[in-house]
Amino acid sequence: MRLPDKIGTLEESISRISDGATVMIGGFGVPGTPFTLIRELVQQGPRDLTIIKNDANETDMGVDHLLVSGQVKRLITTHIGLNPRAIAMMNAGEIEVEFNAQGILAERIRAGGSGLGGILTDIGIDTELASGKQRVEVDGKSFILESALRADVALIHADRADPFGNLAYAATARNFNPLMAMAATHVIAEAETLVPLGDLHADDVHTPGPFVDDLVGLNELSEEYAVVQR
Amino acid sequence: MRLPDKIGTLEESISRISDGATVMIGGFGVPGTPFTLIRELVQQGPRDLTIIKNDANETDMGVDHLLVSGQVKRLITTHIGLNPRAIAMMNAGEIEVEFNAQGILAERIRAGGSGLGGILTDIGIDTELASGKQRVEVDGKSFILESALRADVALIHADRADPFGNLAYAATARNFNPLMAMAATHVIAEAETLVPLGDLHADDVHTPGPFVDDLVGLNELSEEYAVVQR
Amino acid sequence: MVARAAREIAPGMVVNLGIGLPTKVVDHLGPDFPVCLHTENGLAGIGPTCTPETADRNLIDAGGAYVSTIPGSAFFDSSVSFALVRSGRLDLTMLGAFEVSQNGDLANWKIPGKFSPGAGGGIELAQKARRVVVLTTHTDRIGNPKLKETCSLPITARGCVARIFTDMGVIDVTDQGFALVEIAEGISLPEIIDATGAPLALPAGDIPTF
Amino acid sequence: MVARAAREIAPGMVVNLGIGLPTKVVDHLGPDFPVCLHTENGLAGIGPTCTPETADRNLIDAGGAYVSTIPGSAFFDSSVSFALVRSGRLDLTMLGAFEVSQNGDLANWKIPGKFSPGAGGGIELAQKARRVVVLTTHTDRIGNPKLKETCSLPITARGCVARIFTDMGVIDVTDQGFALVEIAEGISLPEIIDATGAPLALPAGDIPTF
Repeated sequence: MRLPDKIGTLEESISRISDGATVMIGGFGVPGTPFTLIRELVQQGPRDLTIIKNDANETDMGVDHLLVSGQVKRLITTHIGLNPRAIAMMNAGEIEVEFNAQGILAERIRAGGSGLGGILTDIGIDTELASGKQRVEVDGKSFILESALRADVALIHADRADPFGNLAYAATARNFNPLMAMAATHVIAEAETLVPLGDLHADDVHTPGPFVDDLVGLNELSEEYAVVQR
Repeated sequence: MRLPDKIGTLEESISRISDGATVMIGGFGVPGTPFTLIRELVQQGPRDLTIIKNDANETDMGVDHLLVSGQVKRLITTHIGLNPRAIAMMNAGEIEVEFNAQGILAERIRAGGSGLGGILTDIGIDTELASGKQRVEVDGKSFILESALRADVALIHADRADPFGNLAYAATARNFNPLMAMAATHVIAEAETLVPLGDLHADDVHTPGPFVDDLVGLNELSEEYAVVQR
Repeated sequence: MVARAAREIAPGMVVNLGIGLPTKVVDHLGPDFPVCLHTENGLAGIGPTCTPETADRNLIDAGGAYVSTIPGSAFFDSSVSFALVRSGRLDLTMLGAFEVSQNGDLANWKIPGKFSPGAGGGIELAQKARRVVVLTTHTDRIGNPKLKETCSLPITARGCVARIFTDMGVIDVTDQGFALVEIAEGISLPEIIDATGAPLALPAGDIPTF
Repeated sequence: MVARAAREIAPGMVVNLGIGLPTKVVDHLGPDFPVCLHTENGLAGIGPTCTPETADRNLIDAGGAYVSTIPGSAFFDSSVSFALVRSGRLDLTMLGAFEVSQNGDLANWKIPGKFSPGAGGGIELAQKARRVVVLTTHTDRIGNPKLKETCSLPITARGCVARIFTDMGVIDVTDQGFALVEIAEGISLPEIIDATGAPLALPAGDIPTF
């Protein structure tokens, strides 16, 4: 026995995303955002996408390219304060935006990735984020039912990966990546470094290979990955 | 700034467990079972305990000592087939046993450790494990509401730990440990090796220090930790 | 039967082999066969079974057998392990059975009054693996059929079983009930029909043997 | 005010300092002070802020500032990060505010029609930290009180605020409403009462200054 190989090409991997697809995209700000996969998604141009991402990146970065190209119909997110274009498009009704409390977005994705039907929480129960959501009583206490989120495709950025798709993330670039890597029908990961099978210690794998479908090695990192100069 | 130190003594740590307490115990079979903490719990002798553990270990090991000493009132578990005493005591009504599907026990503990009110699942919906549990409809599909589990104290076995309580587990000794380490009011971890702050790489920590209250280093490993000869 | 069951594993699959069977089925896969074996206590990429001398005290499978890793193995906690199962990433599981009904219900976790150690991870494997096959003797110790019209024992999961490998044959569970696919060498058609507790559809033409 | 707020941090605490404030509050803690700073994008044990030259492109806090680690820091994913917050492991958070009501309601995430970037992790911090203190100017830019009888803006969480640090004073939220604890040097009692949009209980005896 040996473990299967999942190394593919950028073009072919992204070609699985069709019009109307729901796409999860890892990252919190720059760290962990799969800029190369996003660029290819802009290149191939499928439309009416529902994007699930913590934030909308910043002007001229990542998700912003998808907004410019008009490929986004709906954005499920937690905070878009660093992208004026996203806010303007939301206010103009050019995109639908659904806001979640950040940890609840994480839990909804994790629930989807864990085959759960949903989770119960009291987070945001005093806010408009709770409006319209089903309530469930447990032991006399009222909770909001938050549905599980799954996607057709997840785009993941890893620091290191082996050919089976075991992934390791660096520092705060982990964020939503391991959760999204569990929650999509098809999971595509870009990795800064591809290492041979066995180079990632079995105790130190962050996303186990069985969750990953396609793996793309990055030959070089574009400017978008660099430290942001403010 | 430096990170706080949590190294304590075995006696004092376990003395926090009083009669009637709910205690989570890590481990799946031998790997990950905190045998030293359990021995001290037998030594100190609090009674009417509710024990939450994947299994009941085997004769003369771990949880079995708590059964012999009559300290267990209730056992929340997934499978006790390797401990004839646990089965006999259950059948004789000397302990209450609540069975869970294994992954659902894991999720209920994780839900408790994540501050959720519960989770929705269809696991076991055709079985008696579902009987008496609240049903919740989501988009026309019926789910079982599984409540979150928390404990007064969690007993954790780690391979390595630093003084702040960052923990790393070895191989399949991980199992329920990182979940239980999130889900108790007071978390006590025994570690085979105590390493200086900074020796565990920040990317490779399995349980972050903020979850851990007391840390006990193991000077030597008793026979219980060894490979089981069958 | 084990050798025949091993052919159920296609290249690239993620497979959980249930308690006891892994080593035997695995022996029939070549050293270069691409497959990932999963065990629910937290490992993807199970390697060969160990002797007491080579065993790592921290490295067991869900049945308690000491196993090893291979290049690319990964450890994870129990929640991730079952997330993998429930979210559809487990392509195949091979389970034992007390009874299988003709609509694919599986009973393998409890015999009221006799055997009730708890279900462990069995319910999730049966309910959520993308394909569930059963390996079992065709009849119980006293000769009663294990393949039945309906299960008399408590159910593990309904309608989950796709195929059954027994010492007498390979039987699919179809919308019309049990259908014989192959028959074991040395077993006659009347014998297997007689040992099956529900109607058994026969294939058109010759019945392959194994 | 920041120096005074820093004294709110007790040895051994796990603290989340909200966006912007960390570096300033942290400057008032000694190098040997035992505390764990948490940032919700996945780090416990924040170290000193970096310059563009020393920055690690993968290592930011939730406000996007490039930070560093210290011995014993740990990274984790977003679900674990908020599990820590929601399960009661966050001892203290210091947040900004648009408005605080006399029963401790906090409004700091949305101004309808003007400012609606989403709440990020703010709701969970406000609702679930064991102690929530607010750092804010006492009034808004045009002099209107931020401490009010009731909030007019959308609420982040109800009854969550325990204490408020402003440029004018330290105010506790009690069962009877706002209570002055300390007053800033150079501020008179009439001034702070006038700048507060709800009754302000005064301590018995002298009012400490800071």
